[in-house]
Amino acid sequence: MTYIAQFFSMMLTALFIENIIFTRAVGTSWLFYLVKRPKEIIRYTLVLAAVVTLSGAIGYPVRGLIHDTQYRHVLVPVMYIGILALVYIVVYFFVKKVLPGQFEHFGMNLGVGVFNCAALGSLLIPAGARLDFISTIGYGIGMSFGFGFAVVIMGYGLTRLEYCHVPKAFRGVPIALIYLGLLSLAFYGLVGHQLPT
Amino acid sequence: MSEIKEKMNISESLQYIFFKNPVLVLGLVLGQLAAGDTTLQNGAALSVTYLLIVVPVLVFASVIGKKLPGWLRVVSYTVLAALMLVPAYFICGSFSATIFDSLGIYPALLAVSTVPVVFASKIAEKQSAGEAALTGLCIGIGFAVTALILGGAREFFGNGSLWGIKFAEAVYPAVKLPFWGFILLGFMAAGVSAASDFFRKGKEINKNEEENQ
Amino acid sequence: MSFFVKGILLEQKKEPMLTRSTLVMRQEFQYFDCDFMETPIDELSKEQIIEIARLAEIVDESDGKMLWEKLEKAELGEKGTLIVDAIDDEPYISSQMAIGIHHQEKFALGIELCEKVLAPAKTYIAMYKHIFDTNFSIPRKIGGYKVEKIGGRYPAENRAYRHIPKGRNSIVIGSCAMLHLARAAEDSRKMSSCFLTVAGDAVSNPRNVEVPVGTSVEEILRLCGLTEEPEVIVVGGSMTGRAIFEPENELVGPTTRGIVALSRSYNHSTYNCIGCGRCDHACPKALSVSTMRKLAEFGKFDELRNYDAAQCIGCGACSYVCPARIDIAATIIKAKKQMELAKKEGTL
Amino acid sequence: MTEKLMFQNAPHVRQSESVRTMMTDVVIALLPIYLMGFFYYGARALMLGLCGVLSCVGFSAIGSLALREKFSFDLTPVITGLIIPLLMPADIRYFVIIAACAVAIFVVKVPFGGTGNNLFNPAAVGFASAAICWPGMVFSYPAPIQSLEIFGESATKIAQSPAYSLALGAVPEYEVLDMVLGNVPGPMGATNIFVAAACGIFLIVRKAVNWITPASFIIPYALLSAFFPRIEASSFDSLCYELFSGTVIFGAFFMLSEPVTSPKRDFGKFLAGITSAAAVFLFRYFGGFEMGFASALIVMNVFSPVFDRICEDILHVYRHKDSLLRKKEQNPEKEEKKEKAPALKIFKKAEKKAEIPEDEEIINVSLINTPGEELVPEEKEEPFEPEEKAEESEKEEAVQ
Repeated sequence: MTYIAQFFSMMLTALFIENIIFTRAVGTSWLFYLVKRPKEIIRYTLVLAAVVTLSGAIGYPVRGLIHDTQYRHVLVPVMYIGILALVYIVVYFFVKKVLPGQFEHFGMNLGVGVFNCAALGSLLIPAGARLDFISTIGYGIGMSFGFGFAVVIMGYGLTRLEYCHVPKAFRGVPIALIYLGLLSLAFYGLVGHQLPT
Repeated sequence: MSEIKEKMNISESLQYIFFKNPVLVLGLVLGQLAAGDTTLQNGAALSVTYLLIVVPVLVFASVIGKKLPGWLRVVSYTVLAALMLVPAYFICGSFSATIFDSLGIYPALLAVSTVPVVFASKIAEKQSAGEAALTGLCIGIGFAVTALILGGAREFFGNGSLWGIKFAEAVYPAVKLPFWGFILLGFMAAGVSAASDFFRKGKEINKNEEENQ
Repeated sequence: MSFFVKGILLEQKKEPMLTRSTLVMRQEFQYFDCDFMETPIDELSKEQIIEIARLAEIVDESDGKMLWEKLEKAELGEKGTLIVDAIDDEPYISSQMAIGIHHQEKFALGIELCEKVLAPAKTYIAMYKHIFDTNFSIPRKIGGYKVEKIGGRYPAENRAYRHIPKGRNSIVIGSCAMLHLARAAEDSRKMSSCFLTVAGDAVSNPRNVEVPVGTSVEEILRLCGLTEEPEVIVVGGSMTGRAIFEPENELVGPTTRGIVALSRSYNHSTYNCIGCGRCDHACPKALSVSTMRKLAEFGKFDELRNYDAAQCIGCGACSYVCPARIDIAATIIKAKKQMELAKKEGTL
Repeated sequence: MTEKLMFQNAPHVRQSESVRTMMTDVVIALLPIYLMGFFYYGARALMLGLCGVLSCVGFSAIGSLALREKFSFDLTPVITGLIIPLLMPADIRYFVIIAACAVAIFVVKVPFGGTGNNLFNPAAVGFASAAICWPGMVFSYPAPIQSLEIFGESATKIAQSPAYSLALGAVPEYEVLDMVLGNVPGPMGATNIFVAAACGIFLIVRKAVNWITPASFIIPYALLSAFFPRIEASSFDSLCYELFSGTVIFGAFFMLSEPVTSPKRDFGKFLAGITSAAAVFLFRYFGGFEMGFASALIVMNVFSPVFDRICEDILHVYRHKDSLLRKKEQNPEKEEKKEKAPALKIFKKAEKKAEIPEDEEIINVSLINTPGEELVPEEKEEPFEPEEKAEESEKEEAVQ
């Protein structure tokens, strides 16, 4: 029983309080890519969640071995990218064979959908915090849905931005960055201290 | 953007330093800069890692990338980028022993940022190896310029020191936090877009003069 | 009134014009001749009355249509209602009400003739109730016809006629048309004049005026006298009229309700919209006005269609209420015209 | 007669009240709170207010110069400049106020386009950024009833504010009457609840603030704090402590009801009030800092267009009710499929946006130039050719 409670508490913290975008600024370029394609948000968040749980589960035992060596700063990311590559190939052929309808929606974007900072961030941060198995998975899933939540909020904001007289120099990327900065300022108030990256 | 190219007759890839700066104008590698780039050392380490990742991946893409089937292409770029992390790790290690604690996971995220995948598949595959290397170099320099300016500013205002040497007393300690990274990046991006508009208008004016004469 | 729809309360400033008698401009009257000239008025048949209206070319000032066409086409059922439109809900303007108050016998005669043609089950005169600054009360009956006081906020006109029972058809005829019909029937006079109010703080003695159709605005203003140089001259109602530049070649027609000469135009605001939401409150059609203005300003026409811009009646209540003095109604109406243009060209 | 005629848009009579009169009402409502600050903390409170106002107005002047637009003097920077010092302790240093005002103007107002376009409440962002930067200074309060010297360091006993002890779960040791009257260590203006509420009601009477926002925020917040007390006290005590500590009452009347960032419709304001009450309660319950109110407010500003959208959909049904009813009579079963009120999702608008051809002469606010697309003009099919096409291109290469 405590596992499920631990799982959900980790998931909720990762979803709202320690949101991957607002408090750690991980995966923002992928966020900007998705904000302009509102139809694909749910699909890519689910892909993200699936990939993170799969590679988190595979990576957990391997991580246990190497997270005390002297070169852990390099080995852990390389190991996780390797696992991500394996998982990508599995997911690629799984989607191609089992649900071809979805496949042409993805086209080649599946690669970008899997290999992005949000996915790797959701794997590395629990590894850095040395969480046990259940909370690693919970944290990973929470982070992916937190990413979706952040994209939805940014979507609201940026549709509203179209009706402001933004000065010419600030149009486009700059104003979206400032908006994202103000939002993460608000969520920072929730956390209160700088999170260990 | 293409009209900039002939007007200023610089080669296509040189724009990636300023006019199509990967971070400020195209909005590609933002998270790592906003959160990771809090000191000059971090900025230098990130830009070295980034340079070491982008150039080989683009060269690899232009040489071999075209031949591989679609799905293998993306995987190969990312794995190569991951492998390039190892030399970057040793170079950054030479800066200072505690560099990795303050950097955390952000140099590793550079390998997976959208740049290798997007640039490689859209640009490098259509270019020759030399051109791809030049484009990679320019992207790396563009990133490095932004990272160093941001890191230096934040370190100076954050804890009043530059490259670890203390000058003054910390003016605004919160600049080291991620949200201030976003806001400062936003203002820098606005500066770049204003400057490029100003520069392009200048270019257009003397272009019209040439036509009138 | 439903919870959402509010409209606005305006101080009507109708005072000196309403109580003063109508000033008639010197004009020579044209007459028409028809075969049944000598039959007394109360034996005129239905066709004869329509014939009189046609010969006298009477134009109904409430909607600009010819009176005889309206009478001919209108076939009220057994429970039809005839409504005499004397609602002047815009400030300064009281041309229709003045008819009901100063020319009561001819007005009643006109209504009687119309009743003979249409044989409605019920007739009443609609007048706007919320006039606080007049020192006399609106009569309960005019010439035997009940006066129904239309209450509520501006714009009362479109709300009053929206309550016409859908099932049975009913007809709205302007009060000036009634007067012209009475004159045509009595001394077979053609409709050569129209009633309008000359008002505004730049006019020396503002009053209701009867002027021949086609006189220029400058002549009318000289008739009533100007205390100072007006900055703005408005033709039509004070809420829905339009400002004009050359008063000498601006001609007056039967449907112009009034001329307002203002000494000082309201100061053009430099404030941005602060989003206080008062225009959303004031809109009688319950439209989301503040968002529509932004959409119109940024030219996003298909989203404007989603916000039902077509239902805007251009009453100007939102611009009246806006503290930042932004011309909201003008922007939305302009965008509506562009939308219709785009729809015609098929781009939308 | 004709040379002086000017053009003027349709309604030629206008209401006498203007933005300036509304803003002066808010400024007048803020001044008594400064008098209370003066009463408790001496002349330093007034000097802080003056410094806030001058820096805000100066920065907005610089901002409009930078944007090369005419500087229209409306009172919104003055109001931001008045609110920020009220949230800070009375012995704060001056550069903290100037930094907060700089952030409030340069980061929130100027990049978004001036007074009417800011998407966040400038006072809340200014205070939040200063609080995060110098938590030590901003959250340590001097004891009241002492006149601090205007300039220079004030080495006075730094006391704990009731909000801080609530965050730790301890019952604050001040009794409720003191908290209402304000002689309790806390932010300079936000502790005297009685005066703040009185000024708020003055604003409501003057119609500068809609009565729905404060009411729909305070009542649910009181209920929440009564049912989920953070401290072991009777629910009524917990209600009083929660309500009168921190900047809840002051914020409800002055910061939450700021017209620019709150929803436009009454029902939207009602929804915003309730969700803000829940958000503030959650932020104070779980939050790290004491400033739960300011950061919860920034998050809620994101959702005000959503509440407007909900009201718009309800009104859409109300506007088309007769056509909907008529359709329901003619064909009750087919009706649901065909005539559907625009879906609640805000993204319905965003999707439609994509298809409109970007023609030039309408003001074209280009949103974010997406990574990847900017480099190469978007080919018709996927950004990268799907796998099958890759084989054909290889075949073609093989053929050449």
